[in-house]
Amino acid sequence: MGNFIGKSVKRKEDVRFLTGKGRYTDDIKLPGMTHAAFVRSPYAHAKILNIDTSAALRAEGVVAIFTGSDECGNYGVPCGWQVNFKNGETMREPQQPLLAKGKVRYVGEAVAIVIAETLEQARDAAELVEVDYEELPAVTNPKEAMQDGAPLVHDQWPDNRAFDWCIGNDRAEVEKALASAHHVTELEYVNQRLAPNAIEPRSYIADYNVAEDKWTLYTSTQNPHLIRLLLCAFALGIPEHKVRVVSYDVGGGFGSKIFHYTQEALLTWVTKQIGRPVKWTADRSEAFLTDAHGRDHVVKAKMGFDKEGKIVALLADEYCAMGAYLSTFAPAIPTYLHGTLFQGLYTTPLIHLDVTAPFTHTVPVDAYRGAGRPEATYLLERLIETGAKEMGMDPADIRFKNFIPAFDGVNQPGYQTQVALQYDSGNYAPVLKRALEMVDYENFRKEQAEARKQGKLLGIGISTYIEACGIAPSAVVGALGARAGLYEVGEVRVQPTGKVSIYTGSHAHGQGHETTFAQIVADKLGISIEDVEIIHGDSEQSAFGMGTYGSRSLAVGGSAIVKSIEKVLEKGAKIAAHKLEAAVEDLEYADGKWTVKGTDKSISFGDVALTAYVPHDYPEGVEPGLDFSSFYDPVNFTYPFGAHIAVVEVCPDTGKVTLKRFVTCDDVGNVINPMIVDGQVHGGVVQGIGQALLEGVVYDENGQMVSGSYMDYAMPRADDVPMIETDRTVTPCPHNPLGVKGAGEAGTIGATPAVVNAVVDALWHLGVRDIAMPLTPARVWAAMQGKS
Amino acid sequence: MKITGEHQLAAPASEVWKKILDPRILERITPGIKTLEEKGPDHYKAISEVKLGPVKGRFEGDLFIRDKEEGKKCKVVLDQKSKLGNALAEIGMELVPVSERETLIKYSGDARISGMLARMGQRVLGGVVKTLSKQFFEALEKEL
Amino acid sequence: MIPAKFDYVRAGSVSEAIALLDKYGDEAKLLSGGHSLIPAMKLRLNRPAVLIDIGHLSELKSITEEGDEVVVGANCTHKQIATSELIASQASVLAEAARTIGDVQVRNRGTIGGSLAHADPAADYPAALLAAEAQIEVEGKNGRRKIPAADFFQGMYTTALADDEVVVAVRLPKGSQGTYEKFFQPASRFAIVGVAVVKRNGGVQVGITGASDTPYRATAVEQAYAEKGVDAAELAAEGVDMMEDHFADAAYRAHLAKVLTRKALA
Amino acid sequence: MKISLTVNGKQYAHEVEPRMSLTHYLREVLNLTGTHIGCDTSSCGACTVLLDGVAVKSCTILAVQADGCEVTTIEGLAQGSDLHPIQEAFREHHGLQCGFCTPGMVMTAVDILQNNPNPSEEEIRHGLEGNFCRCTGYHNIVKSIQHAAEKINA
Repeated sequence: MGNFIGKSVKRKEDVRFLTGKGRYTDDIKLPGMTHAAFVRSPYAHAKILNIDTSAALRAEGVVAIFTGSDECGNYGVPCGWQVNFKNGETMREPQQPLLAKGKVRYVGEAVAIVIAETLEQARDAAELVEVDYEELPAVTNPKEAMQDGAPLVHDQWPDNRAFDWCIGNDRAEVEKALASAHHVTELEYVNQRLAPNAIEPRSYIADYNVAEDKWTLYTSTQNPHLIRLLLCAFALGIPEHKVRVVSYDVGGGFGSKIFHYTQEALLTWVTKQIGRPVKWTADRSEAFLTDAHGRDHVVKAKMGFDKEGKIVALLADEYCAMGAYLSTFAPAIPTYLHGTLFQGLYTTPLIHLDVTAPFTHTVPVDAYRGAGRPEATYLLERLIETGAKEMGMDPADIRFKNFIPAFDGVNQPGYQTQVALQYDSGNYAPVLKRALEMVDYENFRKEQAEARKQGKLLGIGISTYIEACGIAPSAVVGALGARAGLYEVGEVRVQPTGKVSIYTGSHAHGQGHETTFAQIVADKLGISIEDVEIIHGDSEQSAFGMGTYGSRSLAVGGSAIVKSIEKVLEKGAKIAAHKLEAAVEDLEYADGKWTVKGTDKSISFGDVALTAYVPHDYPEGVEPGLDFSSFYDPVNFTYPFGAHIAVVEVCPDTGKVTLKRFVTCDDVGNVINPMIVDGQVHGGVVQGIGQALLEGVVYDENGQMVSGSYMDYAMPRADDVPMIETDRTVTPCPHNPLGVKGAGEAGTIGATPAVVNAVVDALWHLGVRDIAMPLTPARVWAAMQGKS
Repeated sequence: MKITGEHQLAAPASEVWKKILDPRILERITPGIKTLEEKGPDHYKAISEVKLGPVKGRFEGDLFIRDKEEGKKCKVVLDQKSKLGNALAEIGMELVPVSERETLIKYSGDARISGMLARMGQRVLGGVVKTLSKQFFEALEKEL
Repeated sequence: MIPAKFDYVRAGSVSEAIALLDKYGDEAKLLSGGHSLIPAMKLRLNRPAVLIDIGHLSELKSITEEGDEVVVGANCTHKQIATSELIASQASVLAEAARTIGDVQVRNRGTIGGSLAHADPAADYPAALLAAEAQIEVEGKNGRRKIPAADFFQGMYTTALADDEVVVAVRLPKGSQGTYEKFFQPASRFAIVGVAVVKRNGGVQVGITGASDTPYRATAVEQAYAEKGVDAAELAAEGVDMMEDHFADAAYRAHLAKVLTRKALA
Repeated sequence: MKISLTVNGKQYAHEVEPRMSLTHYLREVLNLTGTHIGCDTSSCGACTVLLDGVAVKSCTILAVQADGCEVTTIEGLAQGSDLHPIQEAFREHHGLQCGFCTPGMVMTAVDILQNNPNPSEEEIRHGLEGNFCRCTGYHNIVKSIQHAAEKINA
């Protein structure tokens, strides 16, 4: 209707960030605020024999010290998702204690918290806490954790298994199909553990107000309401209406700030004990040790083809690490957000995945950008690419051969996969066609052959992907094991002057909601974008909300706002009809006013709003005010898809990979702000490239993390990547009012296998078939020497 | 971390044996060791100060000599704690006479470090051990 | 991250710094740019009781010619060295190395004196100084002395600098024109291997950093060069124990030493 | 220890502990919270400010070292409500998402363009080697700096 949807409107939030006026949690100072420092385990696994805090308590400025033997040691943070064993038993769920009690189970686990007047004093005193440990053997690799005799993470579970799980068709049937397939491609690899590394480290301030008996928790979270619920109802058992959770500006999340962390609950407990506010902000070193990690799957997978290259069966066995405890979403990641994507874009008739999820002596593993879906895409795209090459087929052709035919979800039904989901709408061939065109695939092979003659190693790698996002339809995720529904709330408060305040339960930490949501509202109401304010991140302002993750904000949060706007317009029409002395049916709404059809009689949105709040001349039976809240619970996930192509050059002397080009054609449904969507894709792609080439958490044989700083954990820098060439097709989502699908994770999901496929392509003629991620120069060079 | 290596010394095995099992000498030649205080047979309280470029830390703990075979082999166990992290090294030493006046020391063992030291120091640990063992043998040579 | 407590003293001159070093002994550390020391102190890997700041001493900030030498003051920043015309024309191998250190901000602040005293085994300057046959000039209680680069670097983080000595300058023979080939460790930006080559009087001088616990002169390469030319690069790792980490094992480091040496010789 | 310095054109004098970093001084004492801390190892660049006109990592500089110096932070870049051309270009070309690395990126960009008014894409990327961004993939940051250069030179 209006002028904003589909336009690259500049972001409303930028000026405050560009002038240093953002309000991140660590920027907040409260009167009387104390500072916390943690005493952390130097061991991956040890008995705590004794903790002596006496010297620390005497240190300058110390307010209090707590350990696991204090009351807080009885509390723990919950897991939000339940997965059952194949035999129906409930998953094993250890309490994740606020402070370790009796035992530590990963390096960096907190054993004591020191509160002092200043941060310096807290740090100094923390060093004086003496802890006696008895070190025990540790296991950090998920496959090794399942071997007989592996050190136990929780003594009560003698095989380290948190759960096992499977999805898809009958295993025997899949195995049979593989046995009779024309060709079977098999890969064994590790989808390595990653540290999310939002550049803002996690930060919390808890403030208990004695007079009101109320808590405020300022937290760098992606979902303040969810944190409040988990904190109050599950972690501490305190009344929810007495707790306000605030999350203003957050410096990136990528999943790592979804979860309810022990420090949030612990600080909330501490502030009441000491009667003063208390702040803790992680150092980067602490972030490496305590932020939930991503990925960490050990995989064995087979894909069977017929002689035309059609996939006939897919079978995978995976060991997926959980870490020492179950983080908020952890069990869902290698299961419902992973196995359900094994159909990919292909018509594979038989699919089976077996997952074993062990505890390991590491920080918990949970959602990291893409969460389970990048791992699924990596598996599919490495297999199909390898299969094509082994059979001498073109990697692009084999994908076209296997694509699910187009369906729009309206005239044709959604596509029912072998792995529980029903896709909403899809048209897969055009994205790959477009990406191939952009990269000039036809000519590339000639260029590659020519380059090889000159001793240069060029490679091209394709990846196509689908993801399930817009998390999520409550009924579906409930059936899948979520312990809460995942709708979203959108409230539209029209002020008497016609200005509009929008309260959303989703949360922005880089995604630009203040702009995109305002575009939708301004567009639908036909008003100026300056007249719309988006408010998020405060549990006392928005009624409720589920936050932002799983590319859900626009599809679910945006749709909730649209629902409320519809209600505003419906009620506004009644008021307008009264003022214009016309019937509601005779009115039309455009450009911010109601007009009696065929006349020039009209009333503006602002005048209607004023009337609603000053109802002297008002329709009978209509309540004053113009304020609506809606809960939107989608009927299905949304299913964006796309094709990514990487072009690489491998240095024949050193094995160093240079990314020459990266091309994407994504389909995220309708687009509200192309500039922002492109930005999401750029960032996602580079994180995906990071996994392929640079990133990886490394533990030594004793469970010590040896990649725990930016000196040893490599991430992409500006000079590691080229410009990202993006394009789009549009296949609207048929089941939400905006027709949008979500774009936050797409880049990360598509990029990783494209890069690895490209490197392997460059070296295929040398006999290289696979290289372990990250593809460091040393590993690539070793592979070139036949040592991979 | 595995530690292995060998070093040839211009002294008979018996002399080398005597020197490296003399706590006063061991205290003097082991890089970083400040004091070795006898707590029991082949058991010492060790206080060391490691000073290596960016890292400087005081360590305290035990040093044990185990599995002694007079003049031939022994195992040194060093268990040290500090604010930077803890270190546990078990290193077997074997003296192989090369000639009457030359002895080859072969050593091999394992070192475990934890805490900040492990996280920040792992990348250089191999080099550190090399530098420290170089210093140890240079000091030992001076004693011979 | 917050360092442990310390006292801070600004030295008014090099001699004052030496007197202060003498006074505080082992408890003191010199501070110049601080880009090696402060991170270690923030992690509390080091906790000197006193920092003696010499960073502002202008007497150590100049780049000059003295006879056959280019003299680079210890307080010169990496950026100053990377952009000095004198160094570009008389000791380019040093500028080549300086250009690759850290990043823009680090080069704006970090100093050559600080870097040398710190002696990170993967630092870039040592390769260039070895190849240039430079001397490191230090001053202590007993006056000044010049230490040849080959004697200065003694091990990992270990130098010939005595506890009471200050690095005051680096002296490079004029004509130290050369190249520095570096293979970056992608996280720290230090060298996995860095090779500096200076060609002089028909011969070559090769310095290698990052590969081993101590930067070294690849003498085998230098000796074979006359006969074998660039193929002498094959000897770049000869007799040297290579370091290992999760970015590069020993075999790969040895390989890189050869590849980069070949490139630098060409 | 007593220090006095100029920050964004204003004179300040404070008693500080020698171990206080310049970042903490700016954030905690002067309440200039636009300068951020993202790491412990001088790697991420979120804390970049101009010290006597050149970009430095303020987390690796002690406040006492800055005694007598002139500091410019992100808060001092705009002239009143007029954004600096680099800030303007970042807004125009979507060079930021979560905004956390942004102040450091912008201050580094100032240094890059000071030294090289017409940098190539490669030179810009190289100039940003000391700054991490986890959101943008650098694409639009590079574009922003390219456009800022054009604007400044125009």
